Amino acid sequence: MAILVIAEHDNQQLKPATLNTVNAASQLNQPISILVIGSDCQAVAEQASAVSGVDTILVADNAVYQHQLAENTAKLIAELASDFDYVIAAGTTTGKNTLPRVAALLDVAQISDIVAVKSADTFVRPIYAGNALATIQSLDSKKVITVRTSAFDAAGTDGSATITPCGLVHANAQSEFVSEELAVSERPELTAASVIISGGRGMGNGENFSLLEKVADKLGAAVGASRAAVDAGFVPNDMQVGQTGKIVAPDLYIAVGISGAIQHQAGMKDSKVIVAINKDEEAPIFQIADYGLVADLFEVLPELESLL
Amino acid sequence: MKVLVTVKRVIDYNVKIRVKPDGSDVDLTNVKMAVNPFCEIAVEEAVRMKEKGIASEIVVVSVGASEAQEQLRTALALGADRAILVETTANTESLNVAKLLAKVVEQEQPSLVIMGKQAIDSDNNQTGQMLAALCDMPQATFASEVSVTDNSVAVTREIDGGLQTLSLRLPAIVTTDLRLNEPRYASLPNIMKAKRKPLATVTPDDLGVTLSAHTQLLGVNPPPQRSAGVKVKSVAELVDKLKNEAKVI
Amino acid sequence: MDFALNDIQQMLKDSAGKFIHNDYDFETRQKYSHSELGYSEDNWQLFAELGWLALPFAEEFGGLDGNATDLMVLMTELGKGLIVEPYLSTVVLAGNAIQRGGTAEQKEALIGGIVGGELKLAFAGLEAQSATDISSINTQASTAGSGLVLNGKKQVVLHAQSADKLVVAARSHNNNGNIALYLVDANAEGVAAHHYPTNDGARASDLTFTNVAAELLGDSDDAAAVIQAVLNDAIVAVSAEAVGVMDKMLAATVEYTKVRKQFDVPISTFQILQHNMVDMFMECEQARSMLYYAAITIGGGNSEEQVAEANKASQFLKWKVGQAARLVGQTAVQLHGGMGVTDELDVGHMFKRLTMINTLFGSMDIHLDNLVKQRQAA
Amino acid sequence: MNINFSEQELAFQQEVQTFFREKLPESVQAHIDNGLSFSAEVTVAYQKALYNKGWAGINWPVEHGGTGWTPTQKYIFQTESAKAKAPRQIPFGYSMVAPIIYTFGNEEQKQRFLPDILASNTWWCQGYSEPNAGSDLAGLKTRAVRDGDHYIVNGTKTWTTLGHHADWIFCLVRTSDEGSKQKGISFLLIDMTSPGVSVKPIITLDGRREVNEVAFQDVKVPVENLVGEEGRGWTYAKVLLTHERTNIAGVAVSKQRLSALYDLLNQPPAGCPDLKNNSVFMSRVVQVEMELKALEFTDLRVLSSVSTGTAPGPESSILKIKGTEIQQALDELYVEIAGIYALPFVPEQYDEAGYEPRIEPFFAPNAAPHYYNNRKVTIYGGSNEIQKNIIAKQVLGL
Repeated sequence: MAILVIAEHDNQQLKPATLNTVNAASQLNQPISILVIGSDCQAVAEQASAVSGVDTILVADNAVYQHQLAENTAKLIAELASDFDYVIAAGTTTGKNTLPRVAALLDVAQISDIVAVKSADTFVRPIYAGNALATIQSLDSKKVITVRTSAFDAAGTDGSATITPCGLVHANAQSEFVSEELAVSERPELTAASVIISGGRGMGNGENFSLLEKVADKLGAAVGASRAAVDAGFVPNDMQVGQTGKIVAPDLYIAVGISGAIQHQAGMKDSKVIVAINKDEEAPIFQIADYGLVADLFEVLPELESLL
Repeated sequence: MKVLVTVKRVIDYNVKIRVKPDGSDVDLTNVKMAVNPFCEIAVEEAVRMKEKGIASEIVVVSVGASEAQEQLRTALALGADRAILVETTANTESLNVAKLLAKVVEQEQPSLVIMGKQAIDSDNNQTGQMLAALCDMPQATFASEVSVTDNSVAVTREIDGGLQTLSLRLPAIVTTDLRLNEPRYASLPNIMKAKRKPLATVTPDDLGVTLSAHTQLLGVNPPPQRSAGVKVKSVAELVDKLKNEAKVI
Repeated sequence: MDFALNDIQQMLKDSAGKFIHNDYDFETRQKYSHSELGYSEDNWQLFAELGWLALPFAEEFGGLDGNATDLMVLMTELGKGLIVEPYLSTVVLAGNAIQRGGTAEQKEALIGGIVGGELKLAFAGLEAQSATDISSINTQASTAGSGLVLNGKKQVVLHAQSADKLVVAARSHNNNGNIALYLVDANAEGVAAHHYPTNDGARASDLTFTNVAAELLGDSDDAAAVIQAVLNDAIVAVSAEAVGVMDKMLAATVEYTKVRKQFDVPISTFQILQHNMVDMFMECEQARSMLYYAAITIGGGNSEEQVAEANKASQFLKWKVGQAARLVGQTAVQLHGGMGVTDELDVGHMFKRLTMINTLFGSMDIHLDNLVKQRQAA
Repeated sequence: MNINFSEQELAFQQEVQTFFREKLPESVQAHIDNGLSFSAEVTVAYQKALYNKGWAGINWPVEHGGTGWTPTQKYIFQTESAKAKAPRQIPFGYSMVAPIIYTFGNEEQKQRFLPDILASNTWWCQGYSEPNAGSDLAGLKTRAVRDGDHYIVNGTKTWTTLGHHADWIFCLVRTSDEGSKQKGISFLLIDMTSPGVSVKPIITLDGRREVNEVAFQDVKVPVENLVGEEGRGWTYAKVLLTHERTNIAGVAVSKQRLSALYDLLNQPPAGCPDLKNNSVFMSRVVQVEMELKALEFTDLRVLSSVSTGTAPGPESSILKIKGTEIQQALDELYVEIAGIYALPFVPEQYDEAGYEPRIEPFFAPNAAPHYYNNRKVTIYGGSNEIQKNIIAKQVLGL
């Protein structure tokens, strides 16, 4: 029995999501290999070989895989899967895009977004936006799984796996990469950050989000937003935390001017520590906040920045 | 160009679900059901294509129990032309739904399939991708913008770091994300016309598909409840507690 | 025996409900209410596009042949948003009077405009000395040259400010004491208006007519039956609106008491408050049942016996909704504590709308008194 | 939305009306007009007439002699029986113990008990409440100790309606003390003639003997009389509560009493106050009329969902509370319309046919006793306060 973990990377950097995924995979107590599919991605392979508890690193380095499009990467993974019993990827947009296609090619089910491993074939995953947790048993011989990375700690980086190239090349004549606009900022990505400070409708407008950014810089935090703030056009949509945005579970989540509707809570209620700053004492967010400060955010933020 | 869209019957977006006391499943008795919000966005996108003269016919498909006809009627009232119900209640996990849809796609030969990225009950986010594999079609998931040219479709997708644009050769499959469009309300005249639009019902046997279970639901339980913490009086007290009590900064 | 909504009613309920949920939250409603017009013209055009303005009118004039039950379904959902658009005055009152009493030409000329969203109307009935019903109005129609003119004063005419045309109840120009209905151009010469907001967020006006050019609505100058039929429909409409508001108040109160903690526990754990909320629930259900009874009966045939039953049903309904709304409204405010009496929270505004609905088309005490007198005369 | 009966339902209505016209003697109908309760003989005669027509087990499964009627047919039967001022079947046999026997009992028990219940040969009463176990029934203390092929039963049951007429009593007894209060309760059938069973009357405010206290002193009860398993009595009793869906609100009976009240108002008997021209009184009457009309449609909404096989909506939970409130409101109106003639306490005038000297108007002296007795309807079968607790929890999720 062996496990193939699909690396999450951008051809230069192995993303932290892979470390959480390996940790989840390690709970199955089987030998683990990491597959790196990309173009000019040797650096990623080296970083992958340092991940603790991993035996081998497979590298499929070819121009056709540069943008990791699902059509050909899924064929590659499905082909390699014959030597493995588990194919596991992080529940990132890349994992969610590709893994179901692999499962279909292997004619097996996929178990999405697991938050716990119960046994070799039984897992726990959130349903109804996390308002219920389902225990699912796989009846297939091969298990295709995506992992909700916020539910697992990161694996260590003191390993030394052997790197072996994989020469399989699958062309992709069906879809073609056109362009990409990545929001380049040194601040950590929402799904990877250990501290997040989010703004809601209470921020009043987009410019006021700079008050959050100043505090975020002091804490090395990512900046998020509620759907209300995104819908009001304060900030771009990829900053949205919630049922229909990003699911996060940082060590510290500071909700500023966010009422905390169920849909928002669904995205951040698993954070280790939650702080709520709101002038409305009745805001639902206070129900789940470990520390609540009923005050005007425009007074609190500057003071908070100065104290950090 | 024929466009095929899928809709799923799920609980209403605003319903707070309760887990059954015996932990067997979520309690759906007397719960208001509706079209999955992401599926509504798929129907809306198809209807806009028809209004722009790009789509000539919109076929809406649902896989589920006979009650799903209600959701198909809603899709017809939003502007779909023809509805197909694949009636089954057993084994409706994503892979099996994809297999059934693959047969419908084979019969209908649409140039474009538009589906919701996930259903808000199972939250699987799988069926579109699986259908693409079974039909060997290119896919673009989490679409926030779709523009069709003669034999290809350009799709902007929401990915973790930002936006990515792909060009897919038709026929292709697109799954919708929340900001693709704002679904319209069904007008009363269209609601009345929907009653007269064709709604065919087929079964897995008619499609020559036999379904087997690939997973089994062992139980469902509510998530751990958070209890409300303490109120702090000042920013200073907050910082102190975060540093020394919670040790998170 | 079937109380389930048919497919069309179910989808109408879903789309109206979705509109209120997505585009008509309380903050948005307040913005419309405090705007210069007092409502949103964009919404009015959307209502036209969605066929809601066409609902009760005959297909022949661009309508959708909807009956009282269909109107009930739509108004219950719109009630949940406390809408301020002039649907009641334009469609349910004035438009309905034209449909029931107008000549074919008048219907041809006016209903198309209403359905298309171009024409807004108001119904001017009550007067200072005839404030609970229009039986003792003084506004007088008279002939002037080849046409007719109106003279008189009308009180609290709903949404007159945004009306293009008025349907006015007046003493017949044939001086036979009949009460007839007349069409008047709202901006005609001789129409003086004092516009003001109402305390539940809508708009109304006091109007004075001095030799205002008017046209008889329909062929007969005896509009009593038409007015009674319009009144019955209006009572179903505002009662449906009230039931929608009550449902929302109950849900809001239950949610609030689960969140609001005092003495370290949610106040929803106190039995007295639980029973108060059960009483609210029972009143909502009994009001809904009476609404079904009235909508079915009023939407029924128009044999003499059916019309008599319809008139009784509208009195039963207006009483029951008044009584239920008083309990639900007062209890909701009480259980919200201080917040219930504030302007910023929506619950208080729902309470105000319910209180004002009781004053419209005869309060619960007026209908109760009429019913008592009818039985005493039997 | 429509509230009309189908062709077959109308035909069935005719059949029911014909049955009551032919089978119900004139004297029986006068009882309701005068607020009188039916004697045991009159009730049993009526139940036997229903049995002979095959209409005794309205809610029973067909294989045990049930009518197999649709929910709408049941509704029609209950409405027509009220209009015909017929007696009500004693519920303890037909709709309380029988459903538990045919659902949880063994074959022997079904054969032994069901035919006699259906034919109204045996009279049953209910042994649930105890002096110290009322709303919190699960705290009951009557004990049944297993002794070979018998149970030895000791304890006291109270509020046992018509226990003095009963041949059998079905009891909730405690067979164990482990686990929760509910877990140790069993469902036991006891022959009233068994040695050690004693029945003591409890006279109620109307001066009549309707309820009793039944004491068990070392009563030997054969093990065959245990229904289902030991320790599951509570769940059996709870299932019963959801069994009886229609006719809880008593709308038909209340409508009949209201129309009789209007008759009294329109032709007030000599001696009764002329309340028709008293607007304060009339406004109370009209309010009851309107509240009853609303309840009638709540009842129809429940019928509509039950007859399409869907679970009834939350509105079904208010039938008992609103129904009993309206019954009591009607009682108040009758007392007031009786005027001064509410004072004489002459029960014999109602017990012996043709009793002289008779106080007129005949209904008046019985108005207050009926009003006193009927205070029970918001107390028994789960008080209205308990009903509100249930609604708060199950409907409002509090």
